[in-house]
Amino acid sequence: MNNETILQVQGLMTEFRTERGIVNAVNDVSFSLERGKTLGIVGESGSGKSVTNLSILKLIQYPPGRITAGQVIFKGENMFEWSEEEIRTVRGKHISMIFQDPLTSLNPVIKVWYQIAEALRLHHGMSKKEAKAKSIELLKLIGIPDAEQRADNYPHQFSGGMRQRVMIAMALSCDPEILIADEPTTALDVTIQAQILELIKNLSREKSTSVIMITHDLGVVADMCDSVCVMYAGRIVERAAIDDLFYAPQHPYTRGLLDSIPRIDRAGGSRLHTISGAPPNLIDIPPGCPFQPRCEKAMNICSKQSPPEFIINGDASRTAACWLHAKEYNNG
Amino acid sequence: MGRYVVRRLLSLIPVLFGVSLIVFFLVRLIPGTALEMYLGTQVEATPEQMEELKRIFGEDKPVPILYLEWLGDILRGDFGYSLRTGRMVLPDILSRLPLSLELTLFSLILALLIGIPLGIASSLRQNSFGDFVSRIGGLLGLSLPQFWLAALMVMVFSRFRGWIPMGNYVSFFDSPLQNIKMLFFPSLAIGIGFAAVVMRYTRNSMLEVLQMDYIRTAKAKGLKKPSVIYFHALKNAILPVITVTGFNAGYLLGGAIVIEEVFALPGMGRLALYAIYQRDYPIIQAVVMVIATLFVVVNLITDLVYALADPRIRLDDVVR
Amino acid sequence: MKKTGMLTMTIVLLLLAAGLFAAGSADADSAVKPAAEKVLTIGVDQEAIGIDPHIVTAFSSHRRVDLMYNRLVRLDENLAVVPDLAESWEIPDNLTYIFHLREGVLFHNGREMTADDVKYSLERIMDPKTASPGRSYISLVDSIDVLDDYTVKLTLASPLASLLDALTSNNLSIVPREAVEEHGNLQKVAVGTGPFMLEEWVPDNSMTLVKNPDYFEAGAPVVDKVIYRVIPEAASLLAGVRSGDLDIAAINDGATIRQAKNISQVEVMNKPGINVRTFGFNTTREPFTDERVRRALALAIDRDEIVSMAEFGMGSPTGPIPVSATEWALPLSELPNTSPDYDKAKALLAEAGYPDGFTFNIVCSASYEGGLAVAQVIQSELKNIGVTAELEVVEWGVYIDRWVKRDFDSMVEIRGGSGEPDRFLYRTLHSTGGVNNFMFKDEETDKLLDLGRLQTVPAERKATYAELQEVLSEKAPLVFLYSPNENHVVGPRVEGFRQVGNGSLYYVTHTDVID
Amino acid sequence: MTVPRLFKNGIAVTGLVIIVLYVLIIIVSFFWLPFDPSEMNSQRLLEAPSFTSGHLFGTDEFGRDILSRIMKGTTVSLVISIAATALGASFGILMGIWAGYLGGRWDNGIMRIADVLFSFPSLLLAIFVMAILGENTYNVIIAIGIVYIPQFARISRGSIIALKSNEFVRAARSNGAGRTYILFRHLLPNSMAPIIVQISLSLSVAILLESALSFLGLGVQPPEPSWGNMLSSARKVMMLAPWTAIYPGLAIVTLVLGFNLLGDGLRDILDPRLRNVR
Repeated sequence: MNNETILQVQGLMTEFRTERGIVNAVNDVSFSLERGKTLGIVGESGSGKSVTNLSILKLIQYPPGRITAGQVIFKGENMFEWSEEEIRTVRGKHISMIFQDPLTSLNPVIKVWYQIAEALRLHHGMSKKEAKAKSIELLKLIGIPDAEQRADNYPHQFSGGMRQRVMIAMALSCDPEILIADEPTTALDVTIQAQILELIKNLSREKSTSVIMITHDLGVVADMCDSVCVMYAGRIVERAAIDDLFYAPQHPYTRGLLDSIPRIDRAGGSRLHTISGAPPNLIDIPPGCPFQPRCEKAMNICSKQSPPEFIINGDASRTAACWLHAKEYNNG
Repeated sequence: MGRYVVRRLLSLIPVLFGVSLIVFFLVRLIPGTALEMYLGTQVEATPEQMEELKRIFGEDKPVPILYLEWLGDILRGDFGYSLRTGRMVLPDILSRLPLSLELTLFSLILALLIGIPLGIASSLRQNSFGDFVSRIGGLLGLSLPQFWLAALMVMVFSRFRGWIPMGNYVSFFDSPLQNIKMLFFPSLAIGIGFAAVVMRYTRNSMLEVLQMDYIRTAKAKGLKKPSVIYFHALKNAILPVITVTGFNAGYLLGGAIVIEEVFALPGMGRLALYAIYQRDYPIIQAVVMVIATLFVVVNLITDLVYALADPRIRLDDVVR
Repeated sequence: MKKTGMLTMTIVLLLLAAGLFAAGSADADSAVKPAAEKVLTIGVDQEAIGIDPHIVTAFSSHRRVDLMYNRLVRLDENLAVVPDLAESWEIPDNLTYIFHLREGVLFHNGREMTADDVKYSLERIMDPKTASPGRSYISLVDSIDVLDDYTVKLTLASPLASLLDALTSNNLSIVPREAVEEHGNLQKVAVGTGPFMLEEWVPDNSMTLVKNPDYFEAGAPVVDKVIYRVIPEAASLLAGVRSGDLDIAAINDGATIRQAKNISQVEVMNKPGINVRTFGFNTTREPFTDERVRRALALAIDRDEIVSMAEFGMGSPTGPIPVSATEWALPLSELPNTSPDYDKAKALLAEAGYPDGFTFNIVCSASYEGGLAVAQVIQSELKNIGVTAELEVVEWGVYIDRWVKRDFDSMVEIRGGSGEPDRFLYRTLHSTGGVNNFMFKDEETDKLLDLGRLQTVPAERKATYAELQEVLSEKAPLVFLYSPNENHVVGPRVEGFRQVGNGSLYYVTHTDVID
Repeated sequence: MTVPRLFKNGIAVTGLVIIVLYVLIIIVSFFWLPFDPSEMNSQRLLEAPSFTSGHLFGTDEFGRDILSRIMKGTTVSLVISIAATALGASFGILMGIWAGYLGGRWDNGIMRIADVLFSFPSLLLAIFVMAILGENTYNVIIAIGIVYIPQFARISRGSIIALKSNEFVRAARSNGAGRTYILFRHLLPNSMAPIIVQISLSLSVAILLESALSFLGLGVQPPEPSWGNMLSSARKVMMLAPWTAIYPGLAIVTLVLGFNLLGDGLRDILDPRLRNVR
C-alpha cells in the first residue's frame, strides 16, 4: 500500500482560445499522487493550478478550453484515451472535487439532500429513499445540526461554512479514492477555514483517500500536505516534500513566496518580503524563464531559454526549474 | 404569501382607476357616437324620435357626470347594457373570456413546446452552424406578421373540414378534441412569434447558466449529460423564461384581435374591436377594464410561479 | 419544481382523459341520434344587432328577422309584392288599403294572430318612443281600423303609391302585444309567426333556429334547423362552404365570388341586387354648387371599369333606378352622361370656370360599404379631366359621423335601393328627403317625385320616373354607379334555395338539404 | 471595441446587410421605379409575375405594379418605424430615467402612469389613438410611439436604478457634479445597452404594428402604398392572385427580420454575460 502511485499526470497541456489569442494555461505539467497521501499544488491565481486539476477529469469547457497534450494515468490506465462516458463513471465515484466558492458551486434551486444523493443514486444505484437517508447521515457526519430538517433546505439557507461542509459531504459520499480540493477555504472566514481543513484531513485519513490540495496559502500546505508542487505561469517550477520546501526552497519564486509569509520566528527587524512585478500574460509567452522579469537573480540565459526541471540532490521527487541549478549541477 | 397577494391586488386599484379614466374619456374623443352608428346611413328619424334615442344612448348628459354614474355602477358590479345589442355587458364579456383565456393558454403552450427545446439545442451548440440556423429561424418566426400567417393558414387548411373554426367555436368542455383541433392554427399563428421569444430567452439563459460553477459541480459528480442539462441547468435557466411567458400572457389577452378576426373566433379582442367600431362605450370600457385586471392578475400569477420555481425568492420580502 | 412538475403532469393527463372521454361520448351520441335531423348552416359576415323587427336597423338583423316573422305582404324572387299574412287586399281609392288576413296563423307562443295584432304592431312602430326606423315608411298612414278579426283597414293622409312595397319591410313585421309587454322589447326573444323559431343565440358565434311545426304554409319549412354562423372574412366564408362546414354563405366581396366560380364543389348564385353604389356631391359646397361641374365629373366616370376593378365584375352599371327593378329602370344607353366623354367634360369644366381642373376630397372608408376601392378608381379616372381627388379614408364610425353631419365634398356610399322607385328616390333626392345628404334642392325633381306618389296607373307612373331618371342624370347631384350583385355561395347539399334580390333569406323556408 | 465586434457577429451583420439593402431600395425609388405605383390599368388586373410584361412581382386588383408599390412602400414603412421608435424612445427614456433617478414620489407617479398605459393591450391602444386622430401616416407614427412609451420607460428606469448605487456615481457626486450632469453624462451612457437592444426590436415591431393597423383599416391609407395596406387589400384576392399577398408579406418579413437580427446580434455583443470567448 505504501508508495503506490494512484494517479499520474504527464506532460499535460491545456489552452484557452480567446479573442486576443491562445492562452497556454497549463504548459507541460507532470506530477504523481500516491495512495493515502496529500499533494499540495501552490501558486498565485492564474498560475494554472485549477485548470490542471479540472483537466484531470476533463472538466474543461470546450470552447474555449482544450487539452492539447498529455496523459492522466489513473490506476495504470490513461484516462485521456477513454471515452467521455468512461471518464464520467470515474467522476464523483473514484475522483471527486470540492470547489472554491460553495455558494456558486451548489445548485441554488435544488434541495441540499438531493444534491448529495445524486451521486449515490447514480454510482451506487441507491433508491431515492436510501439515498436520502444516507445523505442525512452524511450531513450529520460533517457536523450539520438538525440534519433531518436541514436536508430539505436550499443552499442559500446555509451559511458559507455549512455550504462547504455540504460540498465535502457530496464529494465524499461515494468514498472516492482521490479528492481534489480546489481552494476549499478561500471564500471562508479564518475560524471556519480551520474547521473545514480539519474535516477534510480527518475524513481523508479515515478512508485513506488521496488528496490534491490546491491553494495559494502556504499555511494550508504546511498543515495538510505530504508533498508540494509550486506552479507559476502554467508550469511546475518546484516540487518537494513538505519539509524540504519550507526549509530549503530551491526556486527564487518559492523563496519569494515563503518570504512573503509573516513568521513569528523571524527577527523583528527584517522586512516582510514581496515579489515585485506581476505574473506574466499567458498569451504569447516570451522565450526564457517566465519568472525572469520578476527574478532578482536573473541571468542572461534566463531570458533566452526556458529552464527544464533540474533534479536536486539526485532525488527525482525534488526538482526546481531554474537555471541556477544548472550551474550547481554542472559544478557538482 | 397571503399578505403579498393582497398587497398586489390592492395595487390594482389605482391602475384600474387610471385605466377607467383614460378609457372613458378616450372613447368619447373618437368622432361619431353610438347613436349615429345605430342609425347608420339608411335610417331616418324624426326629431322626437331623436330625443328619445339620445336619452336611451345616454347622450343627454355631460361626460363627467356620466363617468361618475358609471363609476358608481361598476363599483356595485353593474357594467350596464350594450348600446349596440342591448344585452347586459358583463355576461357578454364573461362568455368571451374562456375563449380568450384558452387561446392565450394554447399559444403559450405551443410557444413553450417549440421554444424551449430549440433554445436548449441552440445553446448547447453555441455559434455552431445549427445554432445560427435555428436562431435565424427563431427570428424569422418573430418577423412574421400574425395576420399574414393566419390568412395563409386559412388559405391552405380551410379545405379540411373542422380544422378552421369558421365561427363555429366549440367549448373545451363540450368537445375537447374538436376544441383543440380548431384552436390549433390560431394558437400556432400567435404562438410562433412567442416561440421565438421563448427560444431566445431559453438560449441566452442556458448559455449563462451553463457557465455556472454548479454545472461544473454537477459534472464533477459524474452526472450524465441529460441530467446536467435538463435538470441542473434547465431548472435555473427556466426562471427568466417564466417571467417572459407571464408577461406575454398578459399582453396576449387582449392582443389577439387580428387572429380572432381572421379565424372568426368570438374572443375579447374582437368584442372590443367591434365595440370601438360601433362606439359601444359600455362594452369598450368593460372590456378594457377586464383586460387590465387580467393583465395584473396574470403578472401576479407569474410572480407566484416564479417564487415557486426559485426557492431564493420569498414573496414577503419583495418590495414593490 | 417537483410539485409543479407533478401538477403539470396531472393536468395534462386529466385533459387527455377528458378529451378521450368526451370524444367517445360524442361518437356515442351521434350513433344513437335518430335518422337525419336536417340542418342548414348559413354563413354571414356580421352578427345581428338585436332581433326586434321594429327596432333593428342593421341588415344583419333583417336577415334573421326574415325567418322568424311575417309581414302583411312580402317580395318574391322577382321583387313583386305577394301575399304573406294578408291573403289578399283591396285598394278602393289611393288613400284606402284593406287587408284580408290568413286565418289560423299562430304565433310561436301558440296564440292566433288577428287584426288586433296588426293594429298593435303598426301603432307600436308609429310611436316615437319605439324609435322604429319603420316609422318613416308608414308615416302617411292616418288611421288603422280593425274591421273584424281577419280584416284591417289602413287610411292614408295623402296618397303613397309605394305603400304596398313599404309594407314588405321587415321593420313592419307583425308581433304579439303580450310578448312586447313581457320582455320590454323583442331584441333578445323572437315571438313571431315565421317559419322558424329562435332556439339559441350565442352572440358573435351562432344563432340556432328550429322549424315552426305550426307554420301556415303547408310543407314548409323543409329543414328542421337553421344555424347562422358569423364569419367576418369573405375568404373564410367561402372556405367554410367548400369544406362543408357551411351550406350557404352570403358573400358580397367580388374577389371571393370570382374565386368561388373556379371551385367545382360550390355553386355561385348571383343576381343584380337592389342596392346602388353612388358617388355623391355636397351640392352646397363649391364647386359642386355648379351643375356643370357635377356633370363634367359624371362624364369622366367609366362604370364598367369601376365594376371590373372594384367589384371584380360582380355588379351591373346602373342609373338612378337599380337595374334589378326591371319594371322601372331605363337602360343606361338611354340616359345622358353615363359613358365617359373627356372632351365634353373638359369643356363643361372650362365653361364653369375650372379650365385647369380643381382639387377636392372624397370621403370613403375601408369597409365594404365605405367604397375605398371605388374611390381609388374614381380618383384615377378623374385624372383624365385634370381634376385631383384626394381620398379621405376614415374609420367606419367617423365615416358615419361625417355622413350624418354632411361634412364632405363628395362621398362614396352604398345606398339601400328598392324595387319601388318612390321608396328609393324620394327620401334620397327630394328636398325634404330624410337621407338627401347631397342637400339637393331642385324644383323639377321635387315635382316629379311628388307626382310619382300620387299616380296609381302604372303607365303614368312609369313615364314620370323615366323623366326623373333623365333629369337626375343631367343634374347629377350624385353619380349612380352600379348595383353590386347579390351573391350566395351554395354547397352541394343545398336544394331549392332562391335569391330575392334584396338580400332577404326568405327562401330558406323552401330549401332542403340532401346528404 | 463594439464596432469591430459588431462585424464579427454573423447575426448582426446579416441584419445590417438587409437593412442597408432596403435603404438602397429607398434611394433608388426616389429616382426610378419600374412603373408609376399609382397608375391603374384595367387591362392588366391581377396579372401574374412575368418578365415579358415587366411586372416582375405581378399586378394588383387595380392593375398597379406590385414591385413599384413595394419599393415606394419601403420609405413609408421605414419612416414609420424609425419615427415611431424615436418618438416612443425619447419620451419613454426621459420618463424612465427621471423616475429611476429621482425615485420616491416622482418614481411612483411616473411609473403608475406607465403601468396604466402598460395594462392597455398595445394594439387596442393604437386603435384608440388612430380612431381619435384619424387615419394617416403621421398618426400611425404617433399611435405606435405612444404604445412604446411605457416600454422604454420601464427599461430605462430599471437600468438607471441598477446603476444609481454604483461607486462611480458616488464618486461623481462627491466631486460636486450636479444631478442633471450625473444623469446625462454618467448614468445614461452606461445604461444604453438594454435601451439600444429595445430600440432595434421596436423598429421591427413598428412595422408589424403598422401592418396590423392597416389590416384593420386603420393604418396608412390608400392610395399611398404601405406594405401593410398592400397586404390588407391583398387579403381579398390572395386566393386568386397569391403574389399580391406573398411579395408585400415577404418585404415585411425580411425587413423585420433584418431589425431582429441586428437586435439579437447587438444583444449578444452588449450583454457581457453572454459574451463567449472564442
